[in-house]
Amino acid sequence: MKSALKEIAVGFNSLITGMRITLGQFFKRSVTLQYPHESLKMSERFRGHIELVKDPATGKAICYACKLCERACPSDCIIVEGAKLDGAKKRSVTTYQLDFTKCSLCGSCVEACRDGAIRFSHDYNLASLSKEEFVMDLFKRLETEREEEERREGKPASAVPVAVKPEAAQPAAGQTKVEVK
Amino acid sequence: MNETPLYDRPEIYFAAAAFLLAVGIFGLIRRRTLIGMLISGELIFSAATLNVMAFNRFRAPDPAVGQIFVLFIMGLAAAEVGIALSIIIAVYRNYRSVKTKELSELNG
Amino acid sequence: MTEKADFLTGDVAAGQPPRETFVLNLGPQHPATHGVLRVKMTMDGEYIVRAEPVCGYIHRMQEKMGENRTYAQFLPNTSRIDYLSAMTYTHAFVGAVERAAKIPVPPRAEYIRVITSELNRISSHLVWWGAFLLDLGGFTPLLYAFDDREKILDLLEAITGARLTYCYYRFGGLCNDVDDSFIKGTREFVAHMRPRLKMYRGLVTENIIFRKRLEGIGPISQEMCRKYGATGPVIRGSGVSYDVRRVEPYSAYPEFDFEIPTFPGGDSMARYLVRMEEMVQSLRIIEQALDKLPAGPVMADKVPRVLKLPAGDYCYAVEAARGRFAVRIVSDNKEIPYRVKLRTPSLSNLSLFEEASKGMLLPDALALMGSLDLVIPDIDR
Amino acid sequence: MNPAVPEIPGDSPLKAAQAPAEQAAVTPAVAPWPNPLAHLQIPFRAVDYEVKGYHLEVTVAPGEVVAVATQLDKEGLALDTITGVDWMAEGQMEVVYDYFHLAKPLRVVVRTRIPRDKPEIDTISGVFPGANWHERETHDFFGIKFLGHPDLTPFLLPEDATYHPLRKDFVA
Amino acid sequence: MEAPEDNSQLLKDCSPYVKFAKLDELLALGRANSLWPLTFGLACCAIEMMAAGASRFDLARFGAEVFRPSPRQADVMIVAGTVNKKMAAAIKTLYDQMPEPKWVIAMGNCAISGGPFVFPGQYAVIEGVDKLFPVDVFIPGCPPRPEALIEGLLKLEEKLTGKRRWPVVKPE
Amino acid sequence: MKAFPASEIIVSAIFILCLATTGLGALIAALSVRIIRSVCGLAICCIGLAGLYYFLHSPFLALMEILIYVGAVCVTIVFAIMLAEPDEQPQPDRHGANILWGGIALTVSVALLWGLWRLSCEADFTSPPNLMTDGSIRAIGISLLTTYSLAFELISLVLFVAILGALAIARTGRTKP
Amino acid sequence: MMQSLSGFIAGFWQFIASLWPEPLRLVLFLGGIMAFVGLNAAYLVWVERKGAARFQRRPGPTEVGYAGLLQPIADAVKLLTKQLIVPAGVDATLFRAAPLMVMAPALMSLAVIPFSDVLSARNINVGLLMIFAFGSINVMALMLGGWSSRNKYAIISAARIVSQNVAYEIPMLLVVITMVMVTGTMNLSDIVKAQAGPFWHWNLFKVWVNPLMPVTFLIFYICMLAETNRAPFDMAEAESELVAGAYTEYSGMGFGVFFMAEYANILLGCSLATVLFLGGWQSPIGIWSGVVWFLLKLYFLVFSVVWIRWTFPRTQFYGLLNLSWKILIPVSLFTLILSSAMLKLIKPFAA
Repeated sequence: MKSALKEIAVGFNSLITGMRITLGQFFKRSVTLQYPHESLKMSERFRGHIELVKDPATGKAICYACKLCERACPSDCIIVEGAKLDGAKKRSVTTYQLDFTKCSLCGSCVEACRDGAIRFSHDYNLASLSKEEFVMDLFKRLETEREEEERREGKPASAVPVAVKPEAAQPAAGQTKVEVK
Repeated sequence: MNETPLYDRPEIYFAAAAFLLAVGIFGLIRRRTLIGMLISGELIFSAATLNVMAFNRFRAPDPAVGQIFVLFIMGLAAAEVGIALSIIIAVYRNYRSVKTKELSELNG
Repeated sequence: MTEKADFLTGDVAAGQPPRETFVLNLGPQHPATHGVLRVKMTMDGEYIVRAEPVCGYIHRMQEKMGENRTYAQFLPNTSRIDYLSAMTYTHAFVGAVERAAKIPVPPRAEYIRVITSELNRISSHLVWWGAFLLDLGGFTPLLYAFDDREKILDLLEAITGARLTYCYYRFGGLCNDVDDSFIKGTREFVAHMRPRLKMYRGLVTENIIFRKRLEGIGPISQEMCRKYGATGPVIRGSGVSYDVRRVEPYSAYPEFDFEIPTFPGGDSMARYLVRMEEMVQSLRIIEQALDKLPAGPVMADKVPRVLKLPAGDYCYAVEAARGRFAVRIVSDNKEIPYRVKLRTPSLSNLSLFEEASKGMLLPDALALMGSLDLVIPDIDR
Repeated sequence: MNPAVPEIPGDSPLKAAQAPAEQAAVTPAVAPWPNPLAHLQIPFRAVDYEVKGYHLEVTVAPGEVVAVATQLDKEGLALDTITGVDWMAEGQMEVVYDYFHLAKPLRVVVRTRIPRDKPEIDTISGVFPGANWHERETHDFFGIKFLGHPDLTPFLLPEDATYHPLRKDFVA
Repeated sequence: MEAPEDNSQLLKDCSPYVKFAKLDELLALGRANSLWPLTFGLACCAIEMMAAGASRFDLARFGAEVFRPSPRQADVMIVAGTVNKKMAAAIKTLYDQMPEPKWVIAMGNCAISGGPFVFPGQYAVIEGVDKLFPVDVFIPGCPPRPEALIEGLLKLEEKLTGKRRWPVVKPE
Repeated sequence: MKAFPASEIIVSAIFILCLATTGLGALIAALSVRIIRSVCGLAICCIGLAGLYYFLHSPFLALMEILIYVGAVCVTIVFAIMLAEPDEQPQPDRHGANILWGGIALTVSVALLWGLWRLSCEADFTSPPNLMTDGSIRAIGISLLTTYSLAFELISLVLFVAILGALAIARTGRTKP
Repeated sequence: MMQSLSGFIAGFWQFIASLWPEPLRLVLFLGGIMAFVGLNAAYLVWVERKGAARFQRRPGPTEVGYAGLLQPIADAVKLLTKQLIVPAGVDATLFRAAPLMVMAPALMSLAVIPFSDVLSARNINVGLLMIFAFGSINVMALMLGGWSSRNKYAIISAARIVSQNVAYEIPMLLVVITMVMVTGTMNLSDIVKAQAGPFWHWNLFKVWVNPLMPVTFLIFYICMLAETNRAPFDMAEAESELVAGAYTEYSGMGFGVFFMAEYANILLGCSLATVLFLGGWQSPIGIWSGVVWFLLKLYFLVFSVVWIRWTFPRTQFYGLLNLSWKILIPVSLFTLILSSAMLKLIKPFAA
């Protein structure tokens, strides 16, 4: 009897404790990120779908279609075509098709690229009514982006700063040393 | 309106009770599952209580006696239902059926 | 606390075969199965006569893909076997390849692996904690757990770029080094998490309703664990202090001081307590690793671009959040493995469910299932 | 009746709660060689753990797996996993049994080879009930028949599956 | 709820004075703002789906936090994860059990096209749930961030009501 | 019901509704093929009866009727149906037998009705004053604890024994898996 | 202010009552009750969602109308236009009737709740009994809904509902009998009137009548939670065990009505608790009593119900039955006997 009473008391007390805790949380500020009204800045290393990097000098893609990324991709979602344009020293990319719906965002392609010609975009909130939208030609995307920028600013795209240094997404070879006490 | 209103006429209640009784008897005979018979039995009980209440109201307008009787009948009915259903479930457990036709072991 | 259902069952003639049974198909879509497990339950009222898990509803050919892809290409798959503790799973695969190819891993990389693995273990346990409470009908703890988990995810996302499927380890090290903000953030997280765990204790662990639902429910004996190969918190909740980090030490774990929490009860409560205590221990490990974190590179110098493992078979086991995860690679000295076998803890842990759940009430069995902490793709692969 | 609120993580009762027998079972990191299975009649071969990831291995005849399993069971080992490897070129199937010890750093690999065109082997699910699912899965993937297994219906594959995807000659 | 403008010429004339809220649009508004998802997680994406419902991202703001475990009460099925052939029949049944009007969101690359689990000679994975039933919104990613799921819901609302009530977030 | 023009009609209409409910419920209870509907019929019948009781100046009993019959008896029966599922198959048409038995039932009840009718007609009855909410509950309570205390105790004993008996009977044969 | 307001309402009502005879007043009040229940049920859902969100540190519905205030309307619109699926093989009549049968008793019962001195649809002598009588129909309806769904989860759930309701009806009735003894009437208005005066005159604090009065209130509260199938006793809709319990097969408005009925029942339960224990419309300081106080107390109780739901896990089913049979029934019996003894002792002094 006594132990039963004690159990009831302890149990009741535990219930009160629980309710006190939730009430405490009730009056705290909410932790919610009001997404469409405010948004996070993605971290530097955030892995969205890949995109081509512009050469700050020419405004064109760095990529010269060596197809290393294509080979590295585990899910066969990259198709790269390149051609040697007239008067150019190197080959340059003409099609860079990414089937993002197959991608596993593993980063093999970015690591395989020796020239830092591709990087992860920060498109973290893609959604669409059709899935064809995600089979994208990154080369065309880059070109239209460049054209638009030129049209908007009325000056060559070379002035547009490239936010991310190619090294940022490089494999561990060139990382910064962190000193720890 | 000098005429006695409908709801103050005992014969209406008696007729209703008789109707309930008729339906109850018919059901009791025609139903072929134990639960169905039980329900019909409840109808007969109801007929009885309605009669008692009507008599209480019109014949002996004592506020208590008839009502207490009905209360007792209800109590009995509840007890009866409890017992009957437990028996039915026990029967079902043993025979996998509550149909009277199939429960004919004692028929020999 | 072994008296259960005494009101309902009372004096029951035991041993007779049940006669009134019906089959209840739990799943593949059912809130309690955390995904797509199907349990074919033969029930007698609310008592379970036989509960037979039916798996394969999310079989994703992981092992077949292992035979189709190079080692580097298979690496991202490992994060998707048990997506809740992706780090440890990648660790096992990377470890197996490193063991076979004799790639030395720099100590800093090993330390960071330990830190990230333990962070991942905490986040996994947090999800389990929340989902388990959800199974028991408490919704709020789930959101508190996710709240804390978001903090871990933010840390891990900053260094790996992904929230769930990290793919952070590489053969010979890591793909990125961590920076100061990560170290600072992790320290803050450890400081934040300790009082939170205390709060969880007040909110849930001591709660009488919760205790009544777990104490004495679903006992699993040591012997049963051994016979079924159950590992992780399940076996530790039965009083066996088996932990791969101790028994087959790997990575930098031997250098840390931590306890293997065991509880002898074998019931759901014991498994619950083991996991709660494991979070505390993980915090300890993280703190030590942060203190001792050496400088240096995080990638081995000479990692061949094209990996070919010498012929033979290689194993590597890690302690994932759910128990022992082992990778077995059979190589025939080609770029592509000949066979990759993934020994997942959830499969073994679930396999004892059929025996352990016999005669239990449905809600108790679901509490037992929740306490096993299943991740279905981990079973189906 | 357990009235109050003991055994909360983080409190001292944790240590008291540990069974003393298991306390001793926590072993140091170094393997307690010599081989605890040395007295077995089966010739186990020690291998370098650092290279292979296991300590002992043995290749037995297909008929001996149950005996080995029984012996290992007596020694207190647990079944890790069962799997197959399809050596198509040699016309053989290899069945691999992994065991681990609950307290000692001891992993044992038992292999056996069976002909590929008649892949049949005795089940060990009588010894280790946990082998049930592993064997079912192996049957799924390789079509290896485990004789005496209670229920070899497809486990991971659809109920009506007749193919064995991890065979090297499998085409979808 | 403001009344949407009408296009027909007659109505346009009096539109400055009278606002016509057509029943259909009211219904669409109601439906779009009360999308109850089915509690149905398959794999990795399901965890992100839970995260989207949790405090940090809070689907509740759009009235979509009422995860119903029974398909009968759900409006939108979020297919979060890989669908394989064994599951396909079950998921089809679930879809059929949902009352009209119903919508489907394919969350994650697996649900859209089989994702990383598609390779030549694969035997288990359905290459996109749109092969099983019509899909309204696709959310790519592996797994997508919770924001992407919210974005997907907003897209669905946009599809229903024909206009977007929320700002468009440009990722930076 | 104060001076309200149509009050008499409205009240009569409600009364007829109660009568109809009772009759309909009884018919459903006795005639429907599915046993679950019979129970519903019984419940409906009881609700109608409760209305009749109300007209018989006993709101207390009316509510007790609902409480006991709908809340206890019908629920128990439905519960029993769940445990032992006795759906009757539609029987082959046996119209003749139905008419026969229906006739017998009708005869019996008509005879009874006639008897009651005579009984009530022979005695002169006075319409008592309208006491809708009289102190009948108090009166019932007092009578129960004084005049009828023995019966009250007996009925409680009967109920108690019935519960015990029901438990004992229903438990036999119950097996634990 | 409050006094004048309630005075105004009272005057208004007297005016109306003098103009309109009884039956029309009744009809009017029933309409009012329906509107009250409808509005409350809709916005209690909103309160629940907002409250849950606050307990979990998130904002809850915000985007649909100001602070999500249009959310219930959106839900209602959606549910109303949703396809009503009657699964094959179910008893369609019963399947359709069950939601209505759940809703109707709650509406009827609210008719006898005195919101204030004059604000009560029907002030009958056996009001308390009426609430319980109609409350019992509720069980029947839920059970029929579960049974007619022809779904195993629903049937298990229906069985649970019955055991649960039967188990908790007993302590609840015992507690109510205690209260009837203390106040000496089954008329809800009179019960409130018996608690006139400052808050220590409320039944909850009448410890000189029964030292265990707070415990009695607690028992009543627990039983109320259990009878309304609310967490932690929500066996009817044990989501993680029985999918959606008795409602599993209901779609569209069928489900919506169940949903509303749940809140209507909470409203009824909390109103009853207010009337029986918290002095109904009586103000805690003895003056300015009025409908406002009733609503304040009512919504405080409703909030506590929400609070409990979002704090605790679900109880185990046999734990729930054990709680009733082993703890609540003995204790409530004890309080019944205790208060009758105390009343016998006190009466001579009081008189």
